[in-house]
Amino acid sequence: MNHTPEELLIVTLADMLHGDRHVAVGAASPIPCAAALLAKSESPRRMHVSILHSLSHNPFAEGARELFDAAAQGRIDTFFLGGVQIDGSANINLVGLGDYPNLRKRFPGSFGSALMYFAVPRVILFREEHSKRTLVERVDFISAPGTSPPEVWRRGGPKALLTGRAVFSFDAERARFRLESVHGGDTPETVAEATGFAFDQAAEVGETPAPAAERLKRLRRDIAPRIAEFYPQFAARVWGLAA
Amino acid sequence: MNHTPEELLIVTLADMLHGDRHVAVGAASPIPCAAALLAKSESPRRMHVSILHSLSHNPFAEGARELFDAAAQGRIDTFFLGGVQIDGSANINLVGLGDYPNLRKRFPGSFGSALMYFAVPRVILFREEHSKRTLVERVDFISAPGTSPPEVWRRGGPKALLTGRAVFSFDAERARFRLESVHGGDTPETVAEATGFAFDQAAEVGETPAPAAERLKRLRRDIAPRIAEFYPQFAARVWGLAA
Amino acid sequence: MDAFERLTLEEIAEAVPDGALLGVPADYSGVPMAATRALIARGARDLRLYCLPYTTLQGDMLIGAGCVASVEAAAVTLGEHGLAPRFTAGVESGALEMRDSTCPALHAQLQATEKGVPFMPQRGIIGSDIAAHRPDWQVIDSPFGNAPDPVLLVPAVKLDVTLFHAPYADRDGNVFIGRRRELATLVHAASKVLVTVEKIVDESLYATEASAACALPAFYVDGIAVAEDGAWPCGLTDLYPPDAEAIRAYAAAAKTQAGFKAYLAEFGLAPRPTPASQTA
Amino acid sequence: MDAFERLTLEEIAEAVPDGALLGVPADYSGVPMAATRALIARGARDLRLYCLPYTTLQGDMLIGAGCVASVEAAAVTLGEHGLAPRFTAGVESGALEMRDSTCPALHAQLQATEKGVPFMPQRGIIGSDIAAHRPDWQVIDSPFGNAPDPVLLVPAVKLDVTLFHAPYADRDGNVFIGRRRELATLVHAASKVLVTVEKIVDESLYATEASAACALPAFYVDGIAVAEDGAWPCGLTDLYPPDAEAIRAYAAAAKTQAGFKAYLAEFGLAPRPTPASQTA
Repeated sequence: MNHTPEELLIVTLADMLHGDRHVAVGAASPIPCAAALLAKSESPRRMHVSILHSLSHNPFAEGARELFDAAAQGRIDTFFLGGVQIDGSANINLVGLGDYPNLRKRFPGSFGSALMYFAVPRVILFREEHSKRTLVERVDFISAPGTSPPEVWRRGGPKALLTGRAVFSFDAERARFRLESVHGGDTPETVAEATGFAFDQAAEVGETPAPAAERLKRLRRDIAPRIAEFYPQFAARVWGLAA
Repeated sequence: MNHTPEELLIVTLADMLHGDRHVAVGAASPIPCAAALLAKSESPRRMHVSILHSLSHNPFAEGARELFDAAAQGRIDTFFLGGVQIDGSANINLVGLGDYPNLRKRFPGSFGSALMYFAVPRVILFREEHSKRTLVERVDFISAPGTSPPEVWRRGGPKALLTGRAVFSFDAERARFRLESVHGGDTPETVAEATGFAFDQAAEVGETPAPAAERLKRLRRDIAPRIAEFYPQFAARVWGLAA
Repeated sequence: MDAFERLTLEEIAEAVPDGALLGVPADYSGVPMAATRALIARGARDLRLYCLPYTTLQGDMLIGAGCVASVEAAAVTLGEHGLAPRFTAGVESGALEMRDSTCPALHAQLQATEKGVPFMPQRGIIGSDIAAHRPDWQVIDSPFGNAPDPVLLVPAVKLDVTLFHAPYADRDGNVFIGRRRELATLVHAASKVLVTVEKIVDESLYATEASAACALPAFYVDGIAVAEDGAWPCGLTDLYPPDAEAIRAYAAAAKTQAGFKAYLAEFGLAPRPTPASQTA
Repeated sequence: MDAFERLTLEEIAEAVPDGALLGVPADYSGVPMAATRALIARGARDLRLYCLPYTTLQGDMLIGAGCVASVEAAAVTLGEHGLAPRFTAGVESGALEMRDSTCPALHAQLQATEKGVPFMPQRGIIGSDIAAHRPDWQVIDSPFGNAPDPVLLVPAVKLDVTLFHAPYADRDGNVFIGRRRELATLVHAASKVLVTVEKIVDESLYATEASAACALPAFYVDGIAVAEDGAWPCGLTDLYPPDAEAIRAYAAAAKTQAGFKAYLAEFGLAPRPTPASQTA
């Protein structure tokens, strides 16, 4: 059964959420959102999915601070972060390009990353564009650091990086990514060529597993219509669902 | 027009509230509650009266912490405090008698006094019983201190002490009370005899002014029925209103 | 699979371990009296009560029944019905450890846990005997501003269990707490959250923005038991007022340990035979 | 005497002084767009925007119109409609001072004022370039616990004015904010609070416990103006969604200062002739 690139990313992310009790998904994140809903539908135990920019699926009742408080309390197991730049030590940059504060290119800003990256046990870095422009040796501005000295309080941090080409794990001790698998069409060599930072490689770098037919069916039947509620344009593009 | 002792206390307290924008009244306080409602009815500008133990007259919508936060923000102009003991430096004791923690007599506890006494610009001490048992030289336990060293943050504190026999003002510089007036039937001498601490005296200690007839009428007509909602037993006793 | 863990009152009582630091709501916040009787029935012991900010009947009964090792609170009282008799006796006899605090500090210590920080600054309190008897609190000079500015720091408190009673939960396990947001503070600071409710309703609290503002989200809650009149004889917001006669009867009976024992016996309960419950 | 101060939009704009540190809500919290246009109309200048935690159209328009000296925020963006063009141009040209922060720090600095304390501790952030560029923040070693534990302290921020839009107020001046409690934080930390509402309703928000949970109490509020569709083209909770087409039109027009000027002209408005509004 054929799958779209987005579907591969969704099931790959969903696999990273197994065992979670509570996954929170931020704004403008259709792929993490679909992954969380898929993982919830497959979870043998209760799993909460908080979709922060939905009125009805955002459980927080005390305003915007409650998300950060809940994360600080350790009540959110997995969160997704991206970056205009991500570097080889998993530092992320959401602020801009150039010599801060004299930026030549300004982006929106760091949002809550500077707490979430410390407080959430498992942060999954997700960036579809895999290029030397996005995956750099050293970010121009650290919105949130990938690692911290041992005396600094830190419950969690980056566990994996998923791009449109590959899956990396992250080793906080070594402060380095390790290539775990490449998506169909890529090889470790093409990935290395497209990556601006040096990384380790797993003993055997296989191909990122394609979604099983049954699972793909369930994704399209059960999850896609719900994504269409939150992300009509995405659902129209990937699944041809009417907005 | 005859007045009850309670009515004298109510109008005397009400006079202390003129100019306030926001008065908060705690639990089990029928006389301060009536005074606040009377002052509001006489105020030429908007005045908020928060009656903390009433569902409908307690404005706080964010739980019990909001009162203390609002006080810390300086949004409550006057608050009432009492004390099992009050001493000559305006220290108050709500905890017990004896050598803490080995108390021979335990009372409920300090509640929020240890913040409110610092944060509210004008705290009025109110204790009907005026005796050497309640007005002591030195409290056995300081629930909240009457004065603080200059480097300690303190927006407000005790401004007056009203008892069943007299009105005192408080001078924070000298950390001493000053007798301002005595209620009908008492003299500065009988008050001094009943007081366990030394105090200053105003140049002329007059009699606490009796309520004017018009004002007493308004109190009985407009305020008493509302007090009967919150404090039926008090209203029945003082005004003969059916509970 | 239910959307939430449905428990019985007995299971609630079992889920509060002996020795737990237990979050206790004030009388305006949904006092879990049915669950409190279940705790006495199971013979809970060595509970450490952390009251936000005070307790009435619940604390006094647990103390009289011998379930309590210590109390941290801004007050323990039966309010208009007078002093809390078993508490008063316990303190005066020296059998009960009382950690005197004050409302804003009790809030702040839980808020620290709510925010995941090791301490919170708090104004006031300096110069009181409350502070003088709290070696676990510290005063620092604020590093901001130029003038000396002593500020009290109170450390984060993490509760083992928070237990309260609420009007209702919905089928997803969201609990109505309305404007009693101090319950949310008790919840955010607790490792385990147990709730009793009058009933379970069909309509989601998130059906409207207005009702969403009344919700405690399900993801905080470990288990819910239905207990009709579960706050009795305390009141429950605008649903039922305190049963003044029943509380007066308690206040009168509990003046002595023998009277308290007789009161418990009416519920088929008996106090634990511990020193704290032996005080006259 | 009305129970509250009724204002017009023009009076609201007058009540925000030039140079004010202005509390700015996020796009989920009731963006006061009608009042923002009134601010531009009155030629407000040197506003310092403190965003909780980010701003969209409101901040970008004020920047483009030359009303803004600085922005403190976790982000400025038009969300799905792309970068905020006047903000981006202002930063890239160096005309606009941007104080980069992060959501929890923006909350914490207001919470400090809410609690009347000089600072708040905050986890995370250490090691980021956000912290590196904030000399007003400090790291101390926590005085609690035995191991070294560096903690960030952020100082209290007191806003001069908080201004937001809400679904309604009642006749007593209580304002419906529902679960948008970050608006309460903005309010608690402000010297002056100005609100625009869709309408004034007769029934008190305190009529039921459920609606009381949605209230911002009147005693915080200095003035209220009625402004129907007052958040447009932003959305207002469940009352109306953002007007995607209108925001897209803004995003396209504001790509250049000339286009922005033409956009303003449609409302009979013009930008102030300041350096920040001159950037292409």
